[in-house]
Amino acid sequence: MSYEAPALEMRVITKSFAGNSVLAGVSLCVAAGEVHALVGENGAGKSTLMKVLAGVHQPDAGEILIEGRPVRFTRPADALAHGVAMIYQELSLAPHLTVAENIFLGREPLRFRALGVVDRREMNERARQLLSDYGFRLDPRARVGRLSAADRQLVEITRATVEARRCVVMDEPTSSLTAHEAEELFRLIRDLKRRGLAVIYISHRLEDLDAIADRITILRDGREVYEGAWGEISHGEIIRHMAGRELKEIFPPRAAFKGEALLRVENLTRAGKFEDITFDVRAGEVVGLAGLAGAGRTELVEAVFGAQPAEGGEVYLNGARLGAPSPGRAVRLGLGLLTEDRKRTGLCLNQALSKNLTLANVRVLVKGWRLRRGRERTAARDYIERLHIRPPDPEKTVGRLSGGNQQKVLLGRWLFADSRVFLLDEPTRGVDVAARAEIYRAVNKLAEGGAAVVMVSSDLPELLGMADRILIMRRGRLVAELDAKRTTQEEVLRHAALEEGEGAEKVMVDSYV
Amino acid sequence: MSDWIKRFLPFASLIALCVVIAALEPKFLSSGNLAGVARQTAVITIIAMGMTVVMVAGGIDLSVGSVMALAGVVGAFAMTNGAPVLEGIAAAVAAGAACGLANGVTIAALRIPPFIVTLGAMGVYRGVALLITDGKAVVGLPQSFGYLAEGNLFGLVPVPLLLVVLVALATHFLLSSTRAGRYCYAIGSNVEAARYAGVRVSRYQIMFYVFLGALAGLAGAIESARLVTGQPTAGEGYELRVIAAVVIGGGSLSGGQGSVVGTIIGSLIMGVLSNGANLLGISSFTQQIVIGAVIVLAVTFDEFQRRRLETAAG
Amino acid sequence: MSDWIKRFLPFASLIALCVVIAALEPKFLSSGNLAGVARQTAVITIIAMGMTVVMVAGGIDLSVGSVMALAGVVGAFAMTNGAPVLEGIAAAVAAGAACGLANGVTIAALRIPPFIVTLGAMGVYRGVALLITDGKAVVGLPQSFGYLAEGNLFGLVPVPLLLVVLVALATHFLLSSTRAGRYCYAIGSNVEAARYAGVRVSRYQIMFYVFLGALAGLAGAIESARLVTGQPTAGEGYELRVIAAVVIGGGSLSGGQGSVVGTIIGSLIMGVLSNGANLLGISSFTQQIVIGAVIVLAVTFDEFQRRRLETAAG
Amino acid sequence: FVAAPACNRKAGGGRRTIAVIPKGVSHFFWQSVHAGAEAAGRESNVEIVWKGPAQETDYAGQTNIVEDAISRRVDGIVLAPTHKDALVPVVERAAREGIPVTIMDSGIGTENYVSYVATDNRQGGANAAERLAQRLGGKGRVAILGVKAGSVSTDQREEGFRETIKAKYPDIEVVAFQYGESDRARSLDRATDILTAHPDLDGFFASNESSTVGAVQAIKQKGLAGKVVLVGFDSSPNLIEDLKAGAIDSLVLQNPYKMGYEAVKAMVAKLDGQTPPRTIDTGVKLLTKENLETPEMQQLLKAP
Ligand SMILES: Nc1ncnc2c1ncn2[C@@H]1O[C@H](COP(=O)(O)OP(=O)(O)OP(=O)(O)O)[C@@H](O)[C@H]1O
Ligand SMILES: Nc1ncnc2c1ncn2[C@@H]1O[C@H](COP(=O)(O)OP(=O)(O)OP(=O)(O)O)[C@@H](O)[C@H]1O
Ligand SMILES: [Mg+2]
Ligand SMILES: [Mg+2]
Repeated sequence: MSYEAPALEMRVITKSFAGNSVLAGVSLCVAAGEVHALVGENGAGKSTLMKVLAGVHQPDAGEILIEGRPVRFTRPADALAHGVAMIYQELSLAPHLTVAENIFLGREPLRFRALGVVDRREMNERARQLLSDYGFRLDPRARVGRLSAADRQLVEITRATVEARRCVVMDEPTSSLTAHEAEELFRLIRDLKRRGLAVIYISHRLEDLDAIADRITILRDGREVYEGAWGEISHGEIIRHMAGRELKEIFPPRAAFKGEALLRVENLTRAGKFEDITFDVRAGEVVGLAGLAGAGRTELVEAVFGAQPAEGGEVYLNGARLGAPSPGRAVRLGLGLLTEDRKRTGLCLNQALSKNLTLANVRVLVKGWRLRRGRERTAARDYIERLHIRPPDPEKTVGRLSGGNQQKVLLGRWLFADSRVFLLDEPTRGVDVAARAEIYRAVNKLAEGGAAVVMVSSDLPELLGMADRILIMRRGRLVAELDAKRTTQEEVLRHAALEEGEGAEKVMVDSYV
Repeated sequence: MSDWIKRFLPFASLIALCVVIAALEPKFLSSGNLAGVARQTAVITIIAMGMTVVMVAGGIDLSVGSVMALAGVVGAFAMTNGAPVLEGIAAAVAAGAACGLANGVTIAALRIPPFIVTLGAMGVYRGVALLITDGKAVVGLPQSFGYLAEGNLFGLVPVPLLLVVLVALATHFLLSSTRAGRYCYAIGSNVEAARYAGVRVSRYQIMFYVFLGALAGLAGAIESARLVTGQPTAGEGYELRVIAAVVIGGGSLSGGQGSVVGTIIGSLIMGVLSNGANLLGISSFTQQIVIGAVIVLAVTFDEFQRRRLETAAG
Repeated sequence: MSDWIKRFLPFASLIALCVVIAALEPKFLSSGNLAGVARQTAVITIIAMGMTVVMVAGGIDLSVGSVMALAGVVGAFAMTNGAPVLEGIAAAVAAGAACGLANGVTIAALRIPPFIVTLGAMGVYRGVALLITDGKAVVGLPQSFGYLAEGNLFGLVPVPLLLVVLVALATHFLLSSTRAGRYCYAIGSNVEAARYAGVRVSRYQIMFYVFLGALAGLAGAIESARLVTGQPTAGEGYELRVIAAVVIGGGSLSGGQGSVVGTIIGSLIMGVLSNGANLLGISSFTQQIVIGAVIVLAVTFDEFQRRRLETAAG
Repeated sequence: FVAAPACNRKAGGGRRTIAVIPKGVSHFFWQSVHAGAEAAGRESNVEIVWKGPAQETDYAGQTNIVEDAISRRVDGIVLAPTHKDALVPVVERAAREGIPVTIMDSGIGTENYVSYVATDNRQGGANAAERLAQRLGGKGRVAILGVKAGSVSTDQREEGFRETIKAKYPDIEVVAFQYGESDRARSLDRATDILTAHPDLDGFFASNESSTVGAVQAIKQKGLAGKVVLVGFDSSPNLIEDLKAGAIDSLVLQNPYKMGYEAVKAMVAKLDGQTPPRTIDTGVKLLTKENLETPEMQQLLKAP
């Protein structure tokens, strides 16, 4: 076989921000038609490396070669011009534009070239065609700002794949997706492969990578520590390379204990979103909430928390009715909601880590009128250590943390708040395996301490490993309740996806078996 | 049907306002008065068209009043030095565009907030206008120049109204149908997203400021034509009125929102209110109270209508 | 060391400015002149402290100039009706706080942009001030009232300077060391995130507008004392100067950013510039150009220093 | 040789400096005052520092300018106070610091000044009322286009006008009053609206230059030139044209050049140790088409 230059090569890239080294000489080589997995702990530098490739950041040293020829990307437009497109981890869409406008942003089909008139009909038509080809159920004319996180991720995927001619980088593209939609994505990736594109895929879900990856590069602390074919290395070894240590068990055992019903939801209804939802959660219990994207789980927990209105039904906390619900009231009564969308409803991105971490419970830091900043820092250090937040700097602006570390800060906020009832919506989105184990331990500790936990997750192994009971929602209704210890992923998925008069065969489950 | 209501909706409070005023003072509806309102609001509306574009893209320009004065003076000088009227107008537009270019380039190059750059520019352009005229109005302009402000096309349509319509159509076309318009909303909505998508953000930002500057220049020519003098002190405080027109019309200080129709309505609400109050002979003290209160009410009214419609339709 | 530089940095351009002016005109440094600068900037600085809080929380208030006038007039009326000076001042502060409360409640209840609400309020309060005084200044205030503006503590420290320092310390404490301060930055940075974290957003927003209103009231009392008259037309155009002070000091129109120290520097840069230009006898036309240009330069300078420091040290 | 004046208060040993602080800088009126002041300065070999606030009602800004003049230690201050009471403290401070102050144009509520050089504004308003009443034959409907709330000298003109009408001409009705905000375009808008609301208007009084410009422009645009009798205040080349063309009936003229000249002269006299007169009235004249060509009026108009 004659030597052929790889589609894309990055050579000894180094990059530092404000004197902190993030990438210390990383090389990466991807062939055409190959899916290259890029893995590493949170903050290892994966996103930064890819942003260098996409022209967002300029490397301090090192070079990029496309088909053997060195190139310089000083802005994203340059990378796009070379056919390199990227799905960003922190979704980067224009909320005021429509789905179609976002998909074609920068490459609008034109009608009168000289005037630069956008051919709207053509654009919508092509967007509709693409979305249906990809199996994404989205209206091209819908405003992106009103879409759920999952749907926005689909838009982002569509945009990048259309734009890519040589290489597409996917930075955790499935973090908001359920298995069903992820499967559509994998099909799409296989198709891109066939068309000879290089795909770089970043994920913390090793099961996903099993389905598509050809090669793997592992980063640790801004260095590459392993490179090889995907099949040559076991999950355990990957985790060891990532974390630099062995991981004993992902789902630690929890002392069985069940007390009073702390949270009781009765007939909660909001037309078109969820209907007639009744369940309760007892002290010491972890209840999982499963469903496909759009099943209404997020709407339900937000309504319980009072962040969204409910049209009927009641929520009882500790037996007392939670009238006129609002987040302020809920928090004071001991309810906490870890939101699904950390950018929109979670973090104050331009504020310091410590301020974000303590926001839901500033009260305990105050003595007299004065806020004890020492206490705040101590608390922040405590959670930074417990959750392995990197870099361990309480004053760091949260928006500058890596995605997974941002998620940990958000979780830390609710661990720090003295809540008794926790509603955790996708608590481990984008979190690496090792840190996930920490989070599970933390959740177990909460339950053992007498808290009630509702865990919404699209990651079924996580639900099965953590929950006592699993409630399943389908199209806004509670359709089943399963004992987590005695059920399987297939059974959960069957309940979640079953259409009236349809068999379970239609459900895509192969990514988990 | 519901689509029809949606199109009609932004007008609701403006129409309500007109009905109330007309009921109290029938002269409000006389064609002479309506033409007068068109003339009185033309300058603000034209600048507000450009401001809509800049604000949709997430920017702001406090220097428009000064640009208007400087451009008006430059155009007037051109005419007193013998240039024909059309060239004088062109000179004003060009001077405005040059100011806009300076603003845009400074904002894009220094990467400091447009608020600061244009705050500084406001002083600089005003100072230059005063300096080159020695603070005096430029007189001796050709009488035919007055046609730009006071003329009627076919003896019927006031020329400034025609200009407003043309500028509005152009701006609407720019914002809603062209690629630059898409980028404008994208930049104001999420500048990072626009950059990631390969949009040359700085280039477009500069273009938008130039567009606004040119329109401020045109407005300067009209304002000069109204009084047939170039005034270095014209347009003081206009920046607030222009920005108010955009915001009343649904624009936002944080970008990504705003429309030509909305801005026109915003400008007309303010113009009609002031005209109505004058016609009704409301004392100038009470007038300020009434206008202030009605602006808040009008926006609230529209906003509530919009919300109701949205929850109703989905 | 690097920490020390960081603390010192925001002053850099202000100090550079003072050095240049002092070199050109040594009288600038005379204690009389510096006290004069303190007096001249006191009113703007005090309102700007409140505006910092409101803008950090993502709001804006265009009505401050009108609130100041109305409060000054109310305080003056109280005194002409026999209230002692301290009660007169208290009346002004209370009137200001009441205006702030009205603004805050309207903004929180109607959920329309603060820009619109306070634009309307600007007209309403100004109109009320003019109406209750019939447009005339309120005279006949006790001479001792002048002490608030013209007095010196221990014959040395101008009273307004003392007030500025007290207000600044209180605001700094509020923003950096209280629960409300934490919430203020959180609300301005991401209002939804703050709400989801259990912050009672409306309540705090209202509180911030009341705080600003009260300070505008205090400023109104000082302005009245300076002139020993209650002026219904006081403070016109102050909103822009106050907002400019906040933005020059690092605040942002989109919230989440800003600090007391920054705002003070912003206000002083503008005050020193204008005083320096007066001392140097720069003509009022040239002065506008110089001040405009130097504002942009000063902010650019500070910004570039900051960026250099960030990439160098971290 | 020209002998240097016997003044050695200044370290530089140079000429005296007099700060002349007008209410505004952009009206023709103030430019004439400036010309008069400069002429007196040249005659007496003193340096004139001309510096005014941005707006005619910006008393806070004007206070700052006076304070800065004190800080600069000028030899004397000539001030046209934007407000009768507002400028009192700073004028008294100047007096305390040994800097004499001459007041011009508008009065001030303190005795601590050298001379008061001004037009009798109330009288000016009264003259305008007399003229308008005479032209209307003692009956009709008139409107006033004022300048700005809180502007003292123009308030006095408007009051003088109203008082005279009320006291002497019961058959004349003032049907509208609006402020032009000291802005020509705004004045034009307001005047247009007044003419729309009152199509049967007989007379118009505008109380300064910007108001007069707005009023005459509105009248011309409505085709009412000569039908609505307009009495204005102050002059500018364009207004003279309109007077000649008959769109303006008459203009109340002050003598701004003389005002600037006399104020500086009085200050120089004071600095030379003399005692200038306590008040100097610079007088008002009514300019009409008939007396336009008289030498007296031409003198007034040519001045700057
Ligand atoms: N703009 C920036 N300024 C300062 N530091 C940054 C910036 N961007 C990234 N970093 C730092 O670089 C490091 C690597 O971040 P990066 O986002 O590349 O991690 P990652 O491997 O993608 O992690 P995750 O799995 O959590 O997404 C982090 O410590 C982060 O704080
Ligand atoms: N594929 C879809 N088909 C129809 N409607 C959808 C679809 N996906 C989302 N939606 C709409 O979007 C709303 C919100 O979806 P969202 O994804 O937030 O719900 P969810 O159950 O919390 O899902 P997840 O948490 O898995 O993302 C749904 O109530 C539904 O109306
Ligand atoms: Mg990442
Ligand atoms: Mg969800």
